[in-house]
Amino acid sequence: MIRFAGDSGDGMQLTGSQFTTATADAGNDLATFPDFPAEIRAPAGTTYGVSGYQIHFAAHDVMTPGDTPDVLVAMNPAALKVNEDVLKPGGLLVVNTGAFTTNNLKKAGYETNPLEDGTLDRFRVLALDVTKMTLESVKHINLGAKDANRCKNMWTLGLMYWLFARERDQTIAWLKKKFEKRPELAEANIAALNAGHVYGENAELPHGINAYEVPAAKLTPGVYRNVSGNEATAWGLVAGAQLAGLEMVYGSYPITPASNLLHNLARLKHFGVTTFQAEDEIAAVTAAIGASFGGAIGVTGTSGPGVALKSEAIGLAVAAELPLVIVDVQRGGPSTGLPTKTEQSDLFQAVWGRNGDAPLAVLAAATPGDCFYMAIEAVRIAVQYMTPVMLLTDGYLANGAEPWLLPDLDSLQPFPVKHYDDPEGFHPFLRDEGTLARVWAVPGTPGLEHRIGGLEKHRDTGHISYDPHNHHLMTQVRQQKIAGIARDLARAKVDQGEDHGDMLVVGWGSTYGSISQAVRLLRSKGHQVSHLHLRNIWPLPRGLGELLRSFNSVLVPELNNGQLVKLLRAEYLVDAESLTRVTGQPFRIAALVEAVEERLQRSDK
Amino acid sequence: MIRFAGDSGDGMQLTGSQFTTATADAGNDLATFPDFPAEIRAPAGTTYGVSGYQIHFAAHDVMTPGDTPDVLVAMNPAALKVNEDVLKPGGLLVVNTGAFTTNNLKKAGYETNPLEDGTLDRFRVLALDVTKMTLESVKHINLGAKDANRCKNMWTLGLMYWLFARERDQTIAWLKKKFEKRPELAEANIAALNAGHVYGENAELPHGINAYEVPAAKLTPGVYRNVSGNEATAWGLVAGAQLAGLEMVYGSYPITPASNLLHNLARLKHFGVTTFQAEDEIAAVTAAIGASFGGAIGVTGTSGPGVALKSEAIGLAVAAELPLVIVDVQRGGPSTGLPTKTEQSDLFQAVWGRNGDAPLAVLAAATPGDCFYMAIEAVRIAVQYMTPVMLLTDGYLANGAEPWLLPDLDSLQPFPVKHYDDPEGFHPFLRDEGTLARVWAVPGTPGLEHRIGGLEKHRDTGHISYDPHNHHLMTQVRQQKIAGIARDLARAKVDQGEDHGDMLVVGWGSTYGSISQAVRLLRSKGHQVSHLHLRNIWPLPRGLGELLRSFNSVLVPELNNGQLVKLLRAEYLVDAESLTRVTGQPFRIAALVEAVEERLQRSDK
Amino acid sequence: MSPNPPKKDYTRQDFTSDQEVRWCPGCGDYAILAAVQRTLPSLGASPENTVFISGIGCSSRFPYYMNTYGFHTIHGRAPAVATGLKLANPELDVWVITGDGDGLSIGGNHLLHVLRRNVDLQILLFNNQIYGLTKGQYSPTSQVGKVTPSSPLGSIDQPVIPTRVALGAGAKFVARAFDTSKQLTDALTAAKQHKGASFVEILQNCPVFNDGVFDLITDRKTGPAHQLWLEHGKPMRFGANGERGLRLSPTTLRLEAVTLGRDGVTEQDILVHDETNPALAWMLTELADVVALGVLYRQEGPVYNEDLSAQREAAKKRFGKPDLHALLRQGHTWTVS
Amino acid sequence: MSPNPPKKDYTRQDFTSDQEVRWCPGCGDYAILAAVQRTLPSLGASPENTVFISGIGCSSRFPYYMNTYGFHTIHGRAPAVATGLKLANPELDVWVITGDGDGLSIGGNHLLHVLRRNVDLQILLFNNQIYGLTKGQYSPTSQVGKVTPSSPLGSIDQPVIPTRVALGAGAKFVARAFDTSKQLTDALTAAKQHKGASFVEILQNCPVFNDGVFDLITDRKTGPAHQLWLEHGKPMRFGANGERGLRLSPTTLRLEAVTLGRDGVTEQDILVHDETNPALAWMLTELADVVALGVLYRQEGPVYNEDLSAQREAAKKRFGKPDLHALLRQGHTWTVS
Ligand SMILES: Cc1ncc(C[n+]2csc(CCOP(=O)(O)OP(=O)(O)O)c2C)c(N)n1
Ligand SMILES: Cc1ncc(C[n+]2csc(CCOP(=O)(O)OP(=O)(O)O)c2C)c(N)n1
Ligand code: SF4
Ligand code: SF4
Ligand SMILES: [Mg+2]
Ligand SMILES: [Mg+2]
Repeated sequence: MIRFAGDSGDGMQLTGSQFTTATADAGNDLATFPDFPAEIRAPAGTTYGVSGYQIHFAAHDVMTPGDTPDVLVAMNPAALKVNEDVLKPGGLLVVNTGAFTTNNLKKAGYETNPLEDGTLDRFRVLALDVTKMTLESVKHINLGAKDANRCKNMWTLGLMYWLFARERDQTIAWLKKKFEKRPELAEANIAALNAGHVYGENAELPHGINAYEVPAAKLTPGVYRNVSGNEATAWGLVAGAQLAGLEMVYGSYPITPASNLLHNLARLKHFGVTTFQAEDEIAAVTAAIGASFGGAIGVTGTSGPGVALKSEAIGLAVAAELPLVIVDVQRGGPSTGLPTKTEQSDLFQAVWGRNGDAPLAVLAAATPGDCFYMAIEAVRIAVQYMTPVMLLTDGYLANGAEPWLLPDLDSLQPFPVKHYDDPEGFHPFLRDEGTLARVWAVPGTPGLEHRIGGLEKHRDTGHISYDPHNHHLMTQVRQQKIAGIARDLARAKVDQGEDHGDMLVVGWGSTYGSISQAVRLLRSKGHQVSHLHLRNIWPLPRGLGELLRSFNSVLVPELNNGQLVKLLRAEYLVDAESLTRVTGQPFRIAALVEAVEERLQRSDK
Repeated sequence: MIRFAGDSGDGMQLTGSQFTTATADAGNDLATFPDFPAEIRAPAGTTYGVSGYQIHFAAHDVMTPGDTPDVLVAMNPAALKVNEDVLKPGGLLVVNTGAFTTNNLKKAGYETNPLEDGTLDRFRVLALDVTKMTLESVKHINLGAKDANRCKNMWTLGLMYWLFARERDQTIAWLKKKFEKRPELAEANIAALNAGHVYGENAELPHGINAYEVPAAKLTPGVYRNVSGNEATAWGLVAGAQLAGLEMVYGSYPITPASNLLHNLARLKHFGVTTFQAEDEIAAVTAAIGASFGGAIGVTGTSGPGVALKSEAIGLAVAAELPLVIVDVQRGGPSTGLPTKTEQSDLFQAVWGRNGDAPLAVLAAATPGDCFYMAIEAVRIAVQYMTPVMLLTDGYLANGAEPWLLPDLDSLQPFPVKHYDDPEGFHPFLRDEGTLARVWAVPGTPGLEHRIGGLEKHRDTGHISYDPHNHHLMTQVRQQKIAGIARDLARAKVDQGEDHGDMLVVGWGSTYGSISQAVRLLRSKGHQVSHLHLRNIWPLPRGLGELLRSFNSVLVPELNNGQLVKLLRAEYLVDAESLTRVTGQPFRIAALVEAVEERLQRSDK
Repeated sequence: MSPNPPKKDYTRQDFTSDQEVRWCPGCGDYAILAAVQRTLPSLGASPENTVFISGIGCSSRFPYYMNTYGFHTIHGRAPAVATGLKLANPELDVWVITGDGDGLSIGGNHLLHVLRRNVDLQILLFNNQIYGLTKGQYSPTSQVGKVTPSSPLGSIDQPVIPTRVALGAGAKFVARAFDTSKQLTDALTAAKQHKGASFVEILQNCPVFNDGVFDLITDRKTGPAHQLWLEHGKPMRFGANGERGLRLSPTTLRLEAVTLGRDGVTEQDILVHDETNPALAWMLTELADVVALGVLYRQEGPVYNEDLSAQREAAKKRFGKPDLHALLRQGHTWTVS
Repeated sequence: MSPNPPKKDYTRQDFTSDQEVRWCPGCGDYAILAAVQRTLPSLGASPENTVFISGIGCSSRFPYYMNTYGFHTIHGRAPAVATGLKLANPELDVWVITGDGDGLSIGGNHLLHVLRRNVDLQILLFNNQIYGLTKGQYSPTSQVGKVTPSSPLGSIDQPVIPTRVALGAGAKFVARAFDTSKQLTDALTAAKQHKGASFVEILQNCPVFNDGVFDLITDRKTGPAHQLWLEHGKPMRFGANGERGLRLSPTTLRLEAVTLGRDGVTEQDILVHDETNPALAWMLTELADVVALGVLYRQEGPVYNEDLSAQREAAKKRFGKPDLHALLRQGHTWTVS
């Protein structure tokens, strides 16, 4: 596991993603965790301007970017300051001494130079003047000082490629393409990349530092690519609309970390996707509702504060029984909170955050690649049940990338929508007896002219009704319709381990990787622990209660202050215990293992 | 129990409230339930234009307006149509035959005249041409036809006064005052009132109809008035602000049934109350937050859809830890729903309807008069814990009136606020060790200049902090602060019955009256049933879990689809059962009794 | 998307739904409803391709009474819902019905943005200077001093001028009429014919909560002296016999009402209405003695939904047939075997 | 409520907080911050009685850098928070900081209403024609065709003109300046001195996502030909040597830029700025060749918080000392014994 860290301007995200591609090419399984500052471009040299990129790769499947890196690359004192505590003792620390000036040390908050005061003795330190060596390597090309200096990251990448025996070709090709219009920059960057690599080969590196080689992982055969959650969600929505045979209108208002869903979809106009950057979240969701009224699939994406603003309008879609997909890319709260950090704290809001009894379906994607399938599922449920569906992802899924086995599109089951068109006995709240979905009659259809809205409708005529008994019935129908979705869903089953035992660890969303790895570790130690990961938050899958009761104990780790755990306790009266981490970062595997073992011991006594 | 029903234009609300006053004067305990149409002024004669007013009065304490009236006054066919099913078999039906024209019968949807076709045989029918007799009684006064016709309601009231042996003085005085500027109208209305009374005295009423006399109820001695929930809430807020020694800013946007909170407060400028009719709910709540930042107590009132819109901003108050009171006068949902009907379906929204982990305190008033005390309590918690507090009332409490023993203001405990003013070691997130409340430092105070906002703050400096560990701590502190409020609260205890037994009926909000009466009835039948009514929804009172577990079963009746019941199950793992009614109307006592007995029998087997 | 229906001669009845109209007796909304139901057939509209979208308020009940498609949404959001509907199906003829509270209080921002984007819609704002449905609180168009339940000592809010808000937002069609005016039909017709967002303010009497606020303008007797009906290219004259008119004071750059024949004022001095001049439209939004009615401003401009369709077509041309398989394989892929 | 502090001679330092400024190098926000910190001492402001309220955006980070009271609220709502604060304590000097997204997109409605109510605030809108904080999407002021991540084929939204939105809302003080203009200080001073809501649009360069959009106007070389700095009562002249000016075309009722000495144009032909004329202000919001800067419009008018205070005093006089005991007993009561 390796972590690149430097100033926002140092190009660490590019370095990291190049390294990722090269590693994937080498056949390793991997997971990444980009971590950038909240400021657009913070002043150079400050700790809050540090940008990081962590990659975990291994011969076995990798589920998370890993707890503590083995290698840390620190391009300046601030990057060291921010990250020195996460590097594993004995880990390899690569620092650019060229940036360790008095001024930079001060900005980073160092009183003395850590390279000299012994504080780094616990690591294997490789202190190199990367700046100087980079400038050397490009001086034959006629560049300004700024541009020359910018090649530092490629020099470093070259060194890392050597260390991990990675190929440089793909990065060289990428650089040529990127700097097509400024070939001198391409040349310089390639020169720096090669120089770094050569340095690794030739330099007498201190004892204990030498080329690693990680053998290729055993992955399912097929074509792979790296995918981030926001890419996969966007493509899944497009696939869902295609499977339904509908045009899609995506209404959104930019917000971190959901904005690039909008960006990704804006490029897909030729797929029948209309993106609408609205004046605010309320307009975004109501435009999507208008589009659904018009017969398209209306979709809206945002993050927690945006969902809060949309909640009144989502209630309208519940009452009017229109299809709608709401993607909530969760981030740290409450309020503006920690906009660039991840969290799973919108579950309550998703399930219950509306006025009145306003049930809808809630799904949660488990990995970046899973976002693709859950987005399709969200569209399916929305159109088949005429209901809003909330799809929960989070900042970690949205920006983290993982190698993804590309889906076989032909194997996806279409669910074509036929808008209603029969005037005979028509009223807008005619229901399908099985799904309880009402008919979807679309403006433009002769003979089906009708009016809908947020006032209560009569069950048998679709007209406004203030009748007390009818309201009771309609409240119940709305609830039953959502509960009935569970009939379509697979029964609950564990993702790893037996269907009974000492402990069931129940997770949801982006903790999939860490829980899965922790459970694997626990099981290899002989513990009778299983893992179940919920993708259907509401309604919950059938058989879940039984399954929970088949274990001596249930632990629910969440990146929030305990939300799913309350749902499970209320539904099944099972004494599920909560494990919370609200640090804006994924669970550390070691912490999970420790928490489980501690509990298992406790119950042994 | 008596129900007046007629066209919106027939003055039924006035008639009802006059009867209420006269009944209170007679020393009866009572409860009322006004029920008016959603349309401002629907066309005459239609069923959806029927306006009703129900009063329950008795010698013992009255908790609800009653299930089925003993007397129904129907001023036209539509009023009969809407209400004929609720009148008790054998009950007294007073109808105005003058309004039973073919046209009106048709508008009401009657094929044949119910006065003639035998459908009313199950009642004691008193069919009088009220229109004609009213016109007779006022013909000596020179009035237009319209004005003369409008006196019908007073004629009817006079008859009812005779039937129940009520005094007319106070109504006469009120009429004189009301029509001060048009004495001829006062005269006419009084003439009609008297004529109706005289009619009762002299007419040979059919067999079985004669003057009732309900003896005075045994009420706690003291000064009483009738009060509606929205009046009591407004006065309680004012009292709370006085006890805190603060000015109050009430930001609101009109919405049924919360609007008259704004109206009531707008008249109290001289009490240091500033009302601000904002452009929308978001501006209403953010203005209240701005006022709290400025050192006043910011209050905002609305109904469910408005709370939905405010949820993002409420999160800001949670994050900034500012006092704020949000009054949610609940109505039928989802979406626009049934705006003029009552419901208790915003509990989930109140407790959990926000992005992120954003805990706050939630209170619920049980009766119109209780709104006064709960509003004070909301202000107290808000300022002592520097937190938003949601106060739940509903349309039934808001508009229903009950006789209210006026509080002894001197006995209310003041809780004066002292804004912080010590620059020594100051930062805005300094906390009280006991309550965990942060200091309230107000602009204008020299030396305490500081910045707050929705981004995460550092626990020890109050500056923006992206530190993962700090966020975890702050998330926990926010939760602990709210949980800690329970220390201040009385331990959970039953409102009626023993603290153990066969069944505990747990209610909250406006169902107090019906549950209380139902439990009284059940206990008088020998059942071991107790009643506990929650006023503190979040945090829940200490000792509640134990208490719940001291009963063989727990039943939670709610005017929603089952919300509090989920909270209790999640918190205490008690198999509490839900009883729901979502008809926009209070529980019927008989239905409650039946539901409880059915369950008790079931568990006997 | 919408099928091309066989042309039919529709009548007012075809646009009238079977729902009983539930406004108070005497409400100005009746006259507006009648005008719309009367006008639509003459504009070639068909019930199945016509949609009325409203927010919440007395006025927003409007769609229920039209035998067309209709959506009674939530308070203030009708312009955004209508925008979304036009994005899904630009062929539909979409009308937005809103009130002074719905459109200028809670919904002010959506109105601003739908107007600046110039989405092809007709927006009818029923201005009764009051919140009708919630029983009579002052609204953003109520006059200062208005006593209502929420302003027992009189409102201190400065009112907005709806047509001015529209111009400020960049609206390209701004008109004004009143509920019972026979020219309301003309305004509706012009609005429908205009491509882009057409904003029509309709002064509407609320006999229950704000009776008579527009009487001076709408009354048969006093009206003519206070109604200036605009016609493009015609001198701006008003008064029972057209004896008055508007002149531009060159020194103060303000419009002033003058009487022909008095102080030497002749027909030549009267300013001619140019509906394409934004500055003139701005001056006409608020005059001292008289209310400008009819089309204040009309200007062709790029229409949002048209530009969008064009962009969509261009994208299709440029990127070819949508191919999800290829999309997923864009960028770097590798094969594990 | 606020104590009367001992008068002190404050300096720029007294208004500078200890927080490190975190905007991108070269961001126009730095110049605006410096101008505000420099100007406040000269206006008799004191740190403890001054409050900066902002929404969300790069610009909305502003309060953190001022050593005054500050509240970084939520996106778009600063005008409403500021209104509430003024209601609680009218003595405070309250500034609102917002961006083109914060103030005109999500917050457009609050801006409209705070301006029409004329609450006594200074509102500075940093217009960089882009959403900075969310990394460069087009904003309501971005030009048509702007390519951004959310408009890869170019934006099709017609932009609003912020000063025009303000006038449409009924604003009584409307000014414009740019980040590095030395006259920004004058605009801030005038805004502060105006009683009521003062709206100042500040053109601000975002070097990262929208570099140079205002270069033509702000550049040392090209600027003078495109900056018209307004002064009340002075002819509206511009150009490096004041050789150009604005004239009202009497036929078209439009402003046109002319060159003195050319085509017989003399000083007399140049229109004199009258900052109290709303129609002129309207015309000045959008000119063809040149940008009007300085105070476009200024007009005294009733101030919301003053009217409210007056009404509160009147109520106190009329209803006397607040007596809760008596209040509860108003209306009908009875005694049970
Ligand atoms: C979110 C929300 N807030 C408030 C309301 C209450 N409400 C309904 S209509 C209305 C104002 C109506 O005024 P206007 O738009 O002028 O319509 P009118 O009734 O006068 O035709 C209000 C405040 C609501 N339904 N929803
Ligand atoms: C409710 C909500 N929606 C969206 C966002 C995301 N967001 C933050 S700032 C911003 C726009 C900022 O643009 P502008 O006001 O022009 O400020 P600038 O950054 O350009 O100074 C957006 C969309 C948010 N924080 N909250
Ligand atoms: S309240 Fe006024 S606007 Fe509403 S229906 Fe009645 S008269 Fe019309
Ligand atoms: S993104 Fe633009 S506006 Fe934001 S701080 Fe950077 S330069 Fe300034
Ligand atoms: Mg209105
Ligand atoms: Mg901006």
